[in-house]
Amino acid sequence: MSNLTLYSVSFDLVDAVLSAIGSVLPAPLNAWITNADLITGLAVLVFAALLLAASMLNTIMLIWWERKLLGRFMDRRGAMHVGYAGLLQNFADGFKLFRKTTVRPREADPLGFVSGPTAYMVTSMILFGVLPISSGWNSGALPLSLLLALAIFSFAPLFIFVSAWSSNNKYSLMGGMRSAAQMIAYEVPLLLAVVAVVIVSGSFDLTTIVYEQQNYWFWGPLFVALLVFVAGMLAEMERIPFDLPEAEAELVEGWNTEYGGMLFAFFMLADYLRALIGSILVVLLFLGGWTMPTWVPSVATSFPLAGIFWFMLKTYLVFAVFIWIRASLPRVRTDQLLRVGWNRMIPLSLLSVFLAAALVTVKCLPVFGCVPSPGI
Amino acid sequence: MQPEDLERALGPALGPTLVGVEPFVGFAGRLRFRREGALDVFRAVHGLGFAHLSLVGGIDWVDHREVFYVAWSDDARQYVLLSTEVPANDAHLESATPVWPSADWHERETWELVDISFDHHPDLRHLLTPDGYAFHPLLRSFKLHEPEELEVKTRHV
Amino acid sequence: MSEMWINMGPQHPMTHGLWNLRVRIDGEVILDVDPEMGYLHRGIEKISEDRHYNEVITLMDRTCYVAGLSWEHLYILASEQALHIQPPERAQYLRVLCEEFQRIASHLMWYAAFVQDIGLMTPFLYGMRDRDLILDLFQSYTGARMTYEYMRVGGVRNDLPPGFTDQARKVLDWLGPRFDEYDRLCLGSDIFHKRCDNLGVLKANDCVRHGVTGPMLRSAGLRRDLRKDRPYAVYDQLDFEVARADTADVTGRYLVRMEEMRQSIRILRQVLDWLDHHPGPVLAHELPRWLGAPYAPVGREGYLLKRHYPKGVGFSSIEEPHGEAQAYVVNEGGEHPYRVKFRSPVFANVSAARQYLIGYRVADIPPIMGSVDVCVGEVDR
Amino acid sequence: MAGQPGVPFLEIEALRTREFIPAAKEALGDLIAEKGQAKLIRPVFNWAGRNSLFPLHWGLACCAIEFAAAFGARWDAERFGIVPRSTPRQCDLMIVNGTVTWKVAHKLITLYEQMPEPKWVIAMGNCATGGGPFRTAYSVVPGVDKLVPVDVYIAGCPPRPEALLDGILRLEQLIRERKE
Repeated sequence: MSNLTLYSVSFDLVDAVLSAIGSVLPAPLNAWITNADLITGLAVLVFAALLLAASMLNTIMLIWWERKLLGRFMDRRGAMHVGYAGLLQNFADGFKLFRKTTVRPREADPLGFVSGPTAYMVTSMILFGVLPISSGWNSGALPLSLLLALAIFSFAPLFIFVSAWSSNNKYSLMGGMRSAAQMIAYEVPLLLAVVAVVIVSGSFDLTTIVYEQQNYWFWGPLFVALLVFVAGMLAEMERIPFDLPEAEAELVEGWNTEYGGMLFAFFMLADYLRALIGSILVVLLFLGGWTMPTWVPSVATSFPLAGIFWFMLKTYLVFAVFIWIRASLPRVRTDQLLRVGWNRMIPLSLLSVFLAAALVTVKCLPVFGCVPSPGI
Repeated sequence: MQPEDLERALGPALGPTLVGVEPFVGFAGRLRFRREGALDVFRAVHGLGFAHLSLVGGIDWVDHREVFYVAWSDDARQYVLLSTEVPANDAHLESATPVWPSADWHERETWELVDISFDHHPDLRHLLTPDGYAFHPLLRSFKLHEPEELEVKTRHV
Repeated sequence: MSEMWINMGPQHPMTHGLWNLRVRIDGEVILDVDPEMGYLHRGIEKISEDRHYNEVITLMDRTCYVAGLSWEHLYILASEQALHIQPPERAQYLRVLCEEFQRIASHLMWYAAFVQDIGLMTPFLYGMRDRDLILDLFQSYTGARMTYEYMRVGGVRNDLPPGFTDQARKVLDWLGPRFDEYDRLCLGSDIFHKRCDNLGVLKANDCVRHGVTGPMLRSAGLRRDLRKDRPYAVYDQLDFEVARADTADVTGRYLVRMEEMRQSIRILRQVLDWLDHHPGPVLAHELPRWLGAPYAPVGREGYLLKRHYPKGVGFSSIEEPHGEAQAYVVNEGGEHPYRVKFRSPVFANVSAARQYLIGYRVADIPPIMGSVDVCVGEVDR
Repeated sequence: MAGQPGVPFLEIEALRTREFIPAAKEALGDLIAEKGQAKLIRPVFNWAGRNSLFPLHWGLACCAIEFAAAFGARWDAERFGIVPRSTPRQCDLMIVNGTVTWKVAHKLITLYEQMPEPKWVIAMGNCATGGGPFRTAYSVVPGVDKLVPVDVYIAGCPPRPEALLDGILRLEQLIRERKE
């Protein structure tokens, strides 16, 4: 059963349902309803719905994971009274925010105020169609899926700035300014770190990149690139130590000061969607995706949906590292952040590109035994 | 430093401005002066090493008001208490801010609470009470609400 | 972005209380600041004039709500001088015990709030957790977590419960290593140094000019501590060092407060040893019944008669956790103090805000104001 | 067809005008109110609302310290889903934790008005309830209920963190029993 794919699952589901309906209908209707085109069309819709539901569920679980783990780091327990171990807490928060009045300040720009958060969340959700979760569990083979993912990922500062600007609040404005500056500054090292991965794997396709890691994961040979990527990702995700756009201490809530109700829920959700995407990208690019090393006994990798299991486990562990960082590091200042971004991160990422090129040239990985570099 | 030392050091320079120096427990002395030469007194006391002004306060003695200053000297490890009297109907005094910048907020507070005005203060605004607050609560004539009276007043608000 | 004014407060996560910092900024750089106080002005000095000497103690706890016992001590020292009363020695040791525990508790509260200001959230929980241990001790002999009403004119209300000193030693044993842990969490982090070094610099000279006291002054290199310079209670019989740093910046203030907590532990061990071996009365014998009542009387009926004490003026000055606090109590012979005037250290420290804020960035305001340790209750009174 | 009576819920003509959205809202609202809300939707939202109370993160006076202690490691109010938010736009609950002075009164009212509905107020401690020991003072509002409607009063000076948590749980009880 390991050749299950998301599309096959949704196709089978639609097929089964439509056949069941068709079997009780008269012949001409039966033929129409079990038409292959109709099934394909509906399967695509179900596929999208499943993807959306899974990504939302994972995002909400990620918030729960953060609250519980952060609580443990702080010597307390986190949410625990709503649902088992607080599992339903975030659903309660979501429903409540859904019901709250959305207040739009009189001086705020109506178009930007509403469209900013919406676009922010929509662009974050689109990414889930691009990222492969396991072999076959994505929307199909996109030869440039990595580029597409990063391109969509870097839309965010625009929408944050739009919503910050249209809130007509000084704190929001400063938060938006900081956010734009920060994300643009860290976009460059992030992409350069990805270039290192691309050089070694020889592909822009995330699925190919994962399969290139079957012999050795990239975190070892491309350690510098991993560091740069994680730091850049932290800045893109606006998490501590780089959460200055929403620095609570000085900018109240940063660019979402004026947002409440559903629009605030959009922001919150999109933040964690991006956190989830960031963790997924780290897993895909550096930690072997859904593949496991060969020394892992095959019983652990051959059960149904093993790929997804290991993939999600890795993702949550990567996010646990982000939470750990959040629990133990203070926040840096804007100018320091930008200085580090331009002065340290870019040279480091260039170094990582250089190292990757050297690795490919000598076709040899000294640390991990001389495994021939694939794909070259 | 003893009260006699203070008197010896300050007396000739200040002349009639200095009313007298009395002993005060734990202090170098309690120095009374006339308000006309206040700034000279501040300069002279500051010159003796009392560089750190801790406290400015006012007391309403109904017929007159008293302003007192507490300053600390790091060399003598001692406080000195300065006090002067201003008449109630003409309560103003030279500000100590040119000598001790730390007097700024203390004088603002004294002005709004005890109604003693400080001449040449750089920024005499309300500090603790709201802007435009017309009363001076620490005057003896200002009565607090009685609890019973408050009950009646607020019951129907 | 052109210049603009922003209001940080009265409801702002930076303020830790109810005040407003008006800031004029150009981009992220601070051009001018104007602290606006008074949002918590409760007229404590005026209410005190309407209250009995022992009833004022109730207000003292609420004047500075993170260092209630220190303020009680301050007021008690001044009123005892005004009323010419001498407390027994054991009461004085108990007061020192209170004050030093209160210093640790207050500094822990500061630590919790300050490190949260620079974005590190975990220490908030650690600080509150360890502070609760001290509050438990307070609760065991005063009955309250925050508002104690423990000291009395002429002594303290009651003696320690049995087994208190052992429990207190256990808490001190726990706290000592925790401070090292805090240091590792903060000083071990490069980002902490990046954020706090050379920030909010206020040199010793400016500190003195603007009346700044306490850890801010000591971080500028001056070894000034009223417990040493002008010993009150029994501090002259105790052995401790004055914490000091030379950097005059936020890191310096952090170091000074951490060292002060360690010195407080040292003092507390001596005090606990003394208390173990010197039982005795905790309230002066020669008090009249109305002042010596062990519990604060309820209602005003008991005080209808005028009592007459010889007139006097009392002044006290103690090293409160935030700095140098002073009280000036005028006794005109009535049952109420004629005038009570307090000097709050934070009042002066905040009034110098222009000196240590201008020229830094907006993001620096929370760490700098956090290192000042603003307690609005005692500023506004 | 246009304007013909008998089309359910909506006049077709309205589709072409700007009245479409309000009309659709009203129709959908009626539909939900008739069928679903009483049985399904309202209990869900009620459950969500009472289990996720975000209080405003501010400190007035002494009680603010106990308010902070309630979020400390020992009491950990986050167990009940209570997370303080710094901006009133994201809050459901204003905990008035301390003495309210006349100087801050209008700011308190502004903050209350900035909070989106539905919102609740807890008067924490004696000062917020009735002025406390400062009741007679010239600058103190004798009870915050003179300014904003209060749902739960918590006695104590200051109330212990347990009392605060109890007050919030009582508020949850109130929300549960609320009839609209």
